Amino acid sequence: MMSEQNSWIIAWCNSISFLSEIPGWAHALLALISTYCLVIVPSGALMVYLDRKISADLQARVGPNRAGPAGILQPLADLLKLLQKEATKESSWRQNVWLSVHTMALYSTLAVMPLGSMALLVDTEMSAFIPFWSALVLALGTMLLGLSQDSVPGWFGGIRVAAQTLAGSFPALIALLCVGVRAGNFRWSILANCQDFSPWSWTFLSNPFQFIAFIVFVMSGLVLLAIPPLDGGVSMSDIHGGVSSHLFGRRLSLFRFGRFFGFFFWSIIAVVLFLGAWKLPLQVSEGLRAQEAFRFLATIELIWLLAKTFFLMLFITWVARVNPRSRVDQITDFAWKVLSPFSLAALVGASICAGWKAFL
Amino acid sequence: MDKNALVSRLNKIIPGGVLETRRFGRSENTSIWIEAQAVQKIAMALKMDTEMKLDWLENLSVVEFEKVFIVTYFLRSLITRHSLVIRASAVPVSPGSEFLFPSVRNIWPMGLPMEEEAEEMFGIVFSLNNETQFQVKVNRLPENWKGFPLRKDYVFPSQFEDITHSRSFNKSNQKKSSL
Amino acid sequence: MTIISSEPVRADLTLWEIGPYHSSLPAPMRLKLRLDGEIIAQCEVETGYLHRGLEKACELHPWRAAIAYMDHLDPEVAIFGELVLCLAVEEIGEIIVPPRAQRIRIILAELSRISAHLVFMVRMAKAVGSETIVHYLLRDRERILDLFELVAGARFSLNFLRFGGVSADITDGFIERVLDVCDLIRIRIKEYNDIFTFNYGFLKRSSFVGKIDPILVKSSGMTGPNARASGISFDVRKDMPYIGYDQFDFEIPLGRGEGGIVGDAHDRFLLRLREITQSMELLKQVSDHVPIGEFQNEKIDKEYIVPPGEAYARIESSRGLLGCHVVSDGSPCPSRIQLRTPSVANLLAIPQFVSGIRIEDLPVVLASLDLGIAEADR
Amino acid sequence: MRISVFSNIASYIRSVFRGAWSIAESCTTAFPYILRWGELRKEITEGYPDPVSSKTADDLPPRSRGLLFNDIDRCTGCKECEKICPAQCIRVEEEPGANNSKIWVSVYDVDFSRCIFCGLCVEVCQPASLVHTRQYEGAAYHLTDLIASFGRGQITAEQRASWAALRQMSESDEVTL
Repeated sequence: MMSEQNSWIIAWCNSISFLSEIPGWAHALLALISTYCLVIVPSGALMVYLDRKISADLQARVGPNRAGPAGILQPLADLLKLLQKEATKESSWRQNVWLSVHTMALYSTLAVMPLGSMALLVDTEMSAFIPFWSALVLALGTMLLGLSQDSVPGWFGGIRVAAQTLAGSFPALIALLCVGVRAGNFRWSILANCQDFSPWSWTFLSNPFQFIAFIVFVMSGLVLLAIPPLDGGVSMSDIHGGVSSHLFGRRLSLFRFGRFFGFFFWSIIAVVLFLGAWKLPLQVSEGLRAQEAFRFLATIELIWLLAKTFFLMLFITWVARVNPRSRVDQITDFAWKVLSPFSLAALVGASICAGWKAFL
Repeated sequence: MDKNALVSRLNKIIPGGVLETRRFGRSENTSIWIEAQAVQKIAMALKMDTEMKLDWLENLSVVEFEKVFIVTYFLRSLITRHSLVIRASAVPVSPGSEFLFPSVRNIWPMGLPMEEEAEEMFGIVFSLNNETQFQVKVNRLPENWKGFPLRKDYVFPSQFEDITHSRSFNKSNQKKSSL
Repeated sequence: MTIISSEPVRADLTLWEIGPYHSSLPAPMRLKLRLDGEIIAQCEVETGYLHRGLEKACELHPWRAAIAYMDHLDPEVAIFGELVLCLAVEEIGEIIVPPRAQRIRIILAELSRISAHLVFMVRMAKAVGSETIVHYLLRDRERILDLFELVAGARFSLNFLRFGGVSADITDGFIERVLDVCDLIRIRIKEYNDIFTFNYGFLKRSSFVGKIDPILVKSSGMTGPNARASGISFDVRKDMPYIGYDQFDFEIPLGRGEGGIVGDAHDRFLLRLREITQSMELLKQVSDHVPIGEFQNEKIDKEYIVPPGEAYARIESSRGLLGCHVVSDGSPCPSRIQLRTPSVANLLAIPQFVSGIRIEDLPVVLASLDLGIAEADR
Repeated sequence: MRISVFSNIASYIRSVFRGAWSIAESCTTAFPYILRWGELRKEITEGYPDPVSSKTADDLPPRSRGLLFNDIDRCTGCKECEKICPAQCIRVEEEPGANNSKIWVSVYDVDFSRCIFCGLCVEVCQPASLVHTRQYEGAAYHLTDLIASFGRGQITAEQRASWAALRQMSESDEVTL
């Protein structure tokens, strides 16, 4: 399964002499670890910094400016601060269960994350559905965390997160079907290959129904994972943070990282499905592939993909900073009564379009 | 607005309730001094009065003046825009002790917080049915605070070490339910 | 003050105690909620956590120091506390305040009202989780605080009014700066409206939420913007004019129920927004009529002793009717200063109208009441 | 409170678009702040303390009330400030000085941890020795650091005796004159 697709790590390994002889499972493990350490964590740090700096600009303030030049080391300072905090109370077994579920959800998604044509570890017919499983497990972990606390805010937070996740997953799945109808498959490579570098060839502009599907997919992802601006489940002020109200230090940083990771992978998937994936202009990727410059190809594909992802994330952050937070019942109402009908309409329309093209 | 007519009307309903009529301070307002035991009846009469319709207890002020406690009710009508000041005085049985005073919280519900504050600060127990029950609710002061701070003969404690700073919600609630 | 609604307690309800310090509370207070699911079935309010013994402290200090204490009655809007004490003392001593001082007082009071309403909008924005508008509002309130600093030397605790006038004359160009600030805020209000007031999310959060009935307003004695949003037209500035409010032409806005129904949280928000506009209108009128002359009654010097007597003064603070009953026995210190503060009535009304709303709306409802616990507890 | 969107398709579509439009309007209103477009959007919070903000002590308004300073040479030790202070943060101790016109202010402490900067003490100060400076940075690590002492210090018993003698001498001089 991963013989061909993990070629990018083999390409890197071969340049280092003592790594060239290691077996295939070690290659896969190395690929996961390096993805985590070199892509996810730096993206998290960069995104935290950009989020803080741009919302500071938006809100007519200075933003972080003490740690390093222009506050560039602020994410590191945040992390160090959180890590050195003392535990306020003993962790219960319930919290440990949550911790294991949360960690599982975090790392299981890594393998299916599409990070470029060279970096597809798992590329099956059903690849595009696997992140849903991870998102649901992440939400389940969050709910368990809320219920594990012996306090009313925790219970309410857990129940609200569960309600939001249920409400958000239906339109998200339907919106995913719309893309599948266009591409004819749910394999990452095929989903990406039906688009090109030019924005006019991207899925979300191919017809109006795909555009609706894109909007619905992004927003239902926000509902599903409780990401601002639709984060009523975890951040309402009446339960002051809800599930995270009793977390501290390392656990809080893990929880926050889990939330960032959900946001991040959902944005990557949205970019891959709707916003032209990692497609480079002017046959660059074919040319590099012909010259067997796999390392260079993997790098620029990743950078182009991440650039689009960050743009999408910052756009959502901008909307979240300006607009008020909705109540949870309003969010679930929105998901069931607005996103779901629109996603169904988009599916019908996208199917008709696909059928029309087949007849032509 | 004819204050004399009002006083005569009040005298008709509650004979001997009104003691005298005076200017309030240097203002235009009239203040009516009434008998302390007749406060509830006069309050009801003023609220029901067809001409005045004093439906709003704007303020309840307690002043200690030469060891006499003067309770002043600033009344106002939202319908007729009339205003009136009625006052009654009371003297504690022994200095430093609580004493009873008729409450008007069933006539003007907005008087409840003001009466509770006066209870705590002056040791005047506002009661609805004149029952002897010297239980002052503690809300502002610490639970084991001694004395009534706004009285003139109040002496500040020399040391604050034994005074608790925490209050349990349930405890104050129990006191409430006992009343 | 402990307020308990009269309905019997059901055993199957979730008990949740909030406070005294909680992110959804505007100030230290304690709520004991009985929840039916996420709906509040019963609510108890307990306050008293900010009691500082202000009335006693005033009795222990000279008359002039009492003004400094009245600054801290409600630290956000210090001028109203000073003003009500000065009015009461001036009534006792029959002090004539020069017209210039009257106008300066009106200017400061209306500026305070604007700044208090801006802070109210900040609280509202925080309650619904809108972060950006908070910074814009606080930035513009800073302009008003700059004006206070220019005229009084402090930003919050002004200690500027004196019996019989004000402590210092306004500086040159102050009135022009006031008008500049008014123009600036008038431009900004359009921005606030675009970002926040007419935002659909905010409308959904605040309209139809926490409706206060006019009957409840009357029975609890609520005054100020909260009462006016429910349709009770009562404003001390109109009904019992003081410091020359009757010489100016301004309107008292009433709740119209544009977002939802009359008397809901959004109505209270809109009403305060309109009051800001009215205050700026008033400031514009006052600034044309600041006469030249003395700013302090010359008879009132540092050795002034308030004669024996008593008086009761009322003003319209940003939260409602603020009353002050002052008794003097001719000694250097006040004999009694009793305060009637508007937030007490608002607190009294809370348990009677929050039952039936969702707990997610509780922060919005509490913020829309503009509770000043500092002045309620004193 | 609930969005009753299914009651009418048209109103449903209208409310969805109204919501989307208002949110888009909110976002576009705030967007120029990112790029600092226009005069009204240039103003941002000032950095403090590093870099020291554009407002220095000299930029403060003329009446601003900073930390107190007492010029002890002009102070007469009349204790008016101590009497009026609402926070009771001023402590004055004085003794008769070397001659009758001069009073030795041995202790003049201002406890800035209690001071509320109301300015009443400066107002009552007859010789105008007590003034508000423009200094506003008063943070300290210990409470005791916040007590500013302006007094001349306690005098010894010998000094007290010698000054009493001096006073008597000047008194007798006056009598003789």
